[in-house]
Amino acid sequence: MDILNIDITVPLRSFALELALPLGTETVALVGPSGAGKSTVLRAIAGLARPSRGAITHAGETWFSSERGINLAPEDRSVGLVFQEYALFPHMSVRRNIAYGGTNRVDELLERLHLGALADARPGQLSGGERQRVALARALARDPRVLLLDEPLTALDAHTKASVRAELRELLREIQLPTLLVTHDFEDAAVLAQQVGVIVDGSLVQIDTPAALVAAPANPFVASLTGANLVEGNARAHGDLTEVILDEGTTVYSTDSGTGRVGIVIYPWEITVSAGKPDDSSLNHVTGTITSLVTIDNRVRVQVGPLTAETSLGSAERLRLKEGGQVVASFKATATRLLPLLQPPR
Amino acid sequence: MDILNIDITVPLRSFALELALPLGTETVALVGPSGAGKSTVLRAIAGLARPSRGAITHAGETWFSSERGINLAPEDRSVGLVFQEYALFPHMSVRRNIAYGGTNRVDELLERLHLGALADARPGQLSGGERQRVALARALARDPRVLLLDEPLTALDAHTKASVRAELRELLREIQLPTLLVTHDFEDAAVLAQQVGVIVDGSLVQIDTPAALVAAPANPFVASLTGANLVEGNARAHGDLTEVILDEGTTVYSTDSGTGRVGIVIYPWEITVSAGKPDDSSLNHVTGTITSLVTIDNRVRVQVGPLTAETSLGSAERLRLKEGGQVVASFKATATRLLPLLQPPR
Amino acid sequence: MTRRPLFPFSLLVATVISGAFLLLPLIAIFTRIPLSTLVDQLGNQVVLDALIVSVKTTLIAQALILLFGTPTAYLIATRQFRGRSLAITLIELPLVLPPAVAGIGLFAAFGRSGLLGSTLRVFGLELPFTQTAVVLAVAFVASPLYVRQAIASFEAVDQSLVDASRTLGASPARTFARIALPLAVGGLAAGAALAFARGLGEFGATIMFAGSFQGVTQTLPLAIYAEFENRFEVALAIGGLLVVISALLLVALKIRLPWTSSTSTSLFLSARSRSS
Amino acid sequence: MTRRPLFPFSLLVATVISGAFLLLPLIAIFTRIPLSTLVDQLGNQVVLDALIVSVKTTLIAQALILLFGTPTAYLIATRQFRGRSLAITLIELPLVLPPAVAGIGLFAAFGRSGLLGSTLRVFGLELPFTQTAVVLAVAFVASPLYVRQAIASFEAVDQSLVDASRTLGASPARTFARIALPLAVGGLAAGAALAFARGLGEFGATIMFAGSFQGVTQTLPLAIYAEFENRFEVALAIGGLLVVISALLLVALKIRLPWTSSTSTSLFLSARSRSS
Amino acid sequence: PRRTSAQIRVLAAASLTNVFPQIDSTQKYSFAGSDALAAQIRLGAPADVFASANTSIPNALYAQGFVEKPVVFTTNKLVLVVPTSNPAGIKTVFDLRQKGIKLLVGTPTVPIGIYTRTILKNLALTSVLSNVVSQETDVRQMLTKVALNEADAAFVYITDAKTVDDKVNVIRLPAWAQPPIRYGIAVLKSTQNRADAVAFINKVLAKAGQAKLRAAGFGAVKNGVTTYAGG
Ligand SMILES: Nc1ncnc2c1ncn2[C@@H]1O[C@H](COP(=O)(O)OP(=O)(O)OP(=O)(O)O)[C@@H](O)[C@H]1O
Ligand SMILES: Nc1ncnc2c1ncn2[C@@H]1O[C@H](COP(=O)(O)OP(=O)(O)OP(=O)(O)O)[C@@H](O)[C@H]1O
Ligand SMILES: [Mg+2]
Ligand SMILES: [Mg+2]
Repeated sequence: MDILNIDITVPLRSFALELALPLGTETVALVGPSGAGKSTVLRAIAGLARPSRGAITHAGETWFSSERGINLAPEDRSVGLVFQEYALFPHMSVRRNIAYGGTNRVDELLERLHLGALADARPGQLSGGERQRVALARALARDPRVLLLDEPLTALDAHTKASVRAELRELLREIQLPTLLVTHDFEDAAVLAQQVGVIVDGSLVQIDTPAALVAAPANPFVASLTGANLVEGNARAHGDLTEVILDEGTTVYSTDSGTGRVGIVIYPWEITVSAGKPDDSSLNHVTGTITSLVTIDNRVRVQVGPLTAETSLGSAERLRLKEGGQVVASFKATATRLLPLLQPPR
Repeated sequence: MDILNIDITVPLRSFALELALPLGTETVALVGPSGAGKSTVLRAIAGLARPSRGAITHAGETWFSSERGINLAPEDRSVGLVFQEYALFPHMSVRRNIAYGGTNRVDELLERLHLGALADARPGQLSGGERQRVALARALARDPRVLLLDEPLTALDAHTKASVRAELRELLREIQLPTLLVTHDFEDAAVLAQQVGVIVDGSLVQIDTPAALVAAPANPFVASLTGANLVEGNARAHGDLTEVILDEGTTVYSTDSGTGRVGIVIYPWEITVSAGKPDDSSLNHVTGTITSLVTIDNRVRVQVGPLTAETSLGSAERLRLKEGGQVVASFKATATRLLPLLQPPR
Repeated sequence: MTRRPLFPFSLLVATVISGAFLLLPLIAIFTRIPLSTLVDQLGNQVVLDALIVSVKTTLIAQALILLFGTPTAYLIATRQFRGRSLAITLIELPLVLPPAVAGIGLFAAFGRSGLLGSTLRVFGLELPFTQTAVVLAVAFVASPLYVRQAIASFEAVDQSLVDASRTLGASPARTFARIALPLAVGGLAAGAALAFARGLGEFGATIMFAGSFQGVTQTLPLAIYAEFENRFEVALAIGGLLVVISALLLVALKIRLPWTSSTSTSLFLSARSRSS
Repeated sequence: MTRRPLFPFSLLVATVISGAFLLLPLIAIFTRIPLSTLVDQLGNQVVLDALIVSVKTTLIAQALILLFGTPTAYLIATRQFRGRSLAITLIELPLVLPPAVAGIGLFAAFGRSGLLGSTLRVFGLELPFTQTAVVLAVAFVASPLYVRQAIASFEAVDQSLVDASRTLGASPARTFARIALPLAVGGLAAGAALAFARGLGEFGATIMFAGSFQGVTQTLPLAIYAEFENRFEVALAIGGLLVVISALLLVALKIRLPWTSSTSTSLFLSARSRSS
Repeated sequence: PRRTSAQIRVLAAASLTNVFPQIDSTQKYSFAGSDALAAQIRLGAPADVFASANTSIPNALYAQGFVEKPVVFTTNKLVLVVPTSNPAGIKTVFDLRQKGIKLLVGTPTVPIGIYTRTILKNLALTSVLSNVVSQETDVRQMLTKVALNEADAAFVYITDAKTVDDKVNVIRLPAWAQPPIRYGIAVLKSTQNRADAVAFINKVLAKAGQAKLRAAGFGAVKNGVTTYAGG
């Protein structure tokens, strides 16, 4: 059941943000390039930016309606907004920051977010992760009916990010509120949200589960966000398959249909690297020298021509991969997704 | 052969930075928690922070020496420093920004870093990746003999980061300069640097190749940085092995030796998840319910009790893993590294 | 190698020259005042009267400047409107008026036959030659200095903190009182110090609009003028007293509230960006 | 619901009151001046002479203020030293001096029997009653306003840009000229506008230290005083002229350099990041 | 029967600063330049009595209907003052003819300036005006500058000169050359306390008042009135 209904147009500097999004008690992540309008969505819902058209309703109550001339002030909408840089009040202690939103649940929230020991500290004395928790506690102290999180993890160190993310995931699951979460990072979106909406230049280009986005990226931005290789070429029908001549010369086949200029999307983990043409069902083979070889965790990323392949540390050692060596990168026609190139990829 | 020799003490607010580091024509990454003193190292080399003790010499030339009372001004040391937020001059065009460092190679650098089309733009009009390239070009225009990069990738969007990182890797390889690169992110360090130095509270706690850091993290911070599970327990000898009773009750075994309070480091990809006790060589088994299940790329991260395990999407589907289900997480005694707990882990 | 220190050296030279130029006259005045004369002034009835008038009117003027100038500055700082830059210029304009002309302007506006004269008379108010007139004269010449600085300080308050306050359920009034005001307080105090200094030294507009009635409108600067007729040293001594009092008050105003030191840099920085 | 608009309403009320208070006297002056008298003044030799003296001395004073005040402000803004806050207070102190006392201070420092009198005489310099004296008097009363604002503007320049300049091989002097100065220019211009306005209206210290001699030391404010007795309207008209000229100059100063608007965001961002 | 009198506001020329309170200490005085006081009166300042250092200002105000008919209540004399150190070695007014003297005079627009020019004309010394370094509007400013030894000489009223006679030497000027310097006093048309204002003026005109003025260096009015008629 949808609790929050958003259907708005917000004019921005060089384009307009247009968004229609119904939201139940789930977490929807908004991802997209810088300047796409993600923060603007949150600001419009919170009442900090005024749409030129449309309506925002929450459980039957109208927060904004251009037709009926309604525009509730931010303090009259029950939203908890966590700002990207947290926007903690520097002149107040942690406790007073939280109490600013509402005094009823301060102690409960201090405890729940493990802030008890820090209650009297000033924000300037806190680490990034602690600040993030204070910002969250403050937003929750208001007893909001909608939670809006603007890049809550961006300001964190890489080594604290994972644990804060896990805590946040727990919390979001517990509080059961309609939640919109803006992030630059697909991994964050995948961990925290049930649905991921992709906003590019003010438009929602795709919204789906994280897995579905990976399985079928609707546009080049989504593809590169999810970590895919993106190369370009010219497509034409070839029996049941589509034949694509890559710009660099190689011909590959895809089970997707398409003609003319297309983008080809292949995920690194769907590319096998071998010394010669392998004896498997892969239809596509790109031969080239290894230009780079990087170990990350227990995996090795191998750059072969325009493609990045990913292989396990074990097989990389077995194949004695090394930079400058000649290898074949193979991938199936089913793993070769085609995208129309409406706009030049960024 | 070492070109840049650093051996300095810089007093900071709550501790002193102490560093001795010889550097050849290679890239060394400095990683560490926020406030550890990483930027201070770069600032000291560039002449922007004054060490209280020690010396910095470059190919026989002394840049700083507390003994000999030498302290060259920043403009007299030949370093190219790329600032975290790039510090581009907002009132100058891209071309004039680059020419500020030196006018000889401006056109060559514009071309080499694909900035030709942007030569007349102001920094305010550039995307993060473009700014990063301008900052790099400006630093190189000075014909520096040492390159210092302070978190060059942090300000970038997740979806542009990978490609910018790859470009930077190419560039660093080409220019063959002693390079120090500060980052929060172990993956960036692994991709860009031959050696990774870990600085905690002003001290270099470990310096080694990325793979060696993963294989033998010297302290809890390094372990969590490289993505390991870190749990605590009490160890005592048990024949050839060490027996560790985890705080949560389970007993595990390690081939490392140790007694008393220890940290136990296990990488997610070294933990296998199965429905019952597996029939393999794993000595350690932790039974628990799945509290979280997240798909990232083609891998699934499974949280079982205190441990995060990583498994392939295929096997997760095969095992029909779902949240709340009972599973056994198994890992070998050789994959169970022990760390002394000198300081409480952060 | 010899050329390098030229720049810091010339900075230092310029600073020494500026400092000497600004301080020498102050120091020189004190060399002319016998210390005993200075101390004696505290027992001089004219001086005591003038001191009381000065302190009273300057404090009231300061209160009015804060009371009306602060909301004015907040409005101008937080609203975008056409002619905003013109509005700021108009606020600066009173500074340019020679003091006597300012006094005439006050007369022409608030005097008996001034623009508002008949309106004020309806309320039984006659302002010229009253202590109220001193207050108005001081407020008129001093408030531009405060308002201008206050605008800059409010502009410097991080907008996201204001937004955060609103989304946390605080009304604009509460946001102003609990967020904008405490965060701008350092800059406001600096502006108030400038205005206070200017107000305490105010002479020309006061003598014109308020006259120089001992015990009523004769402030310290007016008493100095009156004493020139009498005893030259006494006049100078009162001047010295004024400088000492002001210096003490300015230093006292500089003692910032505890948290402002940590935020002062950021206030400054963000101030620039918006103003430029 | 009826209580909500109270706050914006009271802001508006306060602003209207402040605005009216500051502008009414200005407007009232103009209502007293027959337009023809105002225009006629441009043909009055006394006024023309005074205008030339005013413009000349104010411009020279302004040039000196910029020349010495800018490095002074840069030094104070970029160096941390003990007593820094005291130094800023000392710079503000001349504002508090009643004009006649300021004039006496200038005599006591730079007059022929002043502290530096004999030194200056060695160089054949006798300052009182010369155009140089006007320049010094104007500089003395106006420079605190500029220097104070300039300190704030230089403090606001992102330190990392200054550091970047140095690591790119630029000397401190080049860094100042190419980076700090262009980036602070908006704030410097605002400070210069304040100082300029104050200097143009300066009366008390000038008439004391420089006297009033038509064509040499008689500035517009001094001409206004000379005309009070005879022709009140003429005096007012000169005042009106002064206001119009200053308003035009202030508005002209507000026209900012082209890039400053585009840099605002990036400055803002880097500013924030430093503060957090 | 005497009614209780209200305090009145007296706007008086700065040179009267010391003497008026001696004549009547119960009133409220504001002392400033006569021209500034005139400006205040023209602008409708709420006051009762105006005492000017000349007669032309009160006469002009009378003609414009701001004050009642003024009467002369005292006179003054011009003197030359030089610093006690007297660096230019001025002994008599004729020494002003030396080149390079720093001489201060009032501007031709204020009474002191007019009187100074008259006396110089009478003495056939108008050439000394080439030594003028500043034309001042305020007698006290001139005195201050001479007292500070920053100017070599200035023409001022004898009454002002007396107040700083420890800092300046007073050089008297020939009586025959003195222009008539008469002080006018009048009741403001707008006064609410005409009776008290008239009473104050009468006090100034009365014997005791005149004695105080003479003690301060002012001159007696020949054939002067002793009661104020106004009108
Ligand atoms: N008040 C405004 N009026 C007009 N345009 C604006 C306004 N505020 C921001 N913009 C523009 O709207 C666009 C969207 O801004 P927004 O902050 O929503 O982007 P975002 O997706 O959150 O970006 P980021 O990831 O960098 O935070 C940007 O191009 C910005 O320049
Ligand atoms: N000028 C200074 N004097 C004394 N202490 C300083 C100074 N500048 C920074 N510090 C302190 O030194 C420590 C190290 O700062 P530094 O900027 O080198 O850290 P960092 O490792 O680069 O952190 P981050 O990852 O957040 O950039 C911090 O605790 C900081 O507070
Ligand atoms: Mg955003
Ligand atoms: Mg750093």
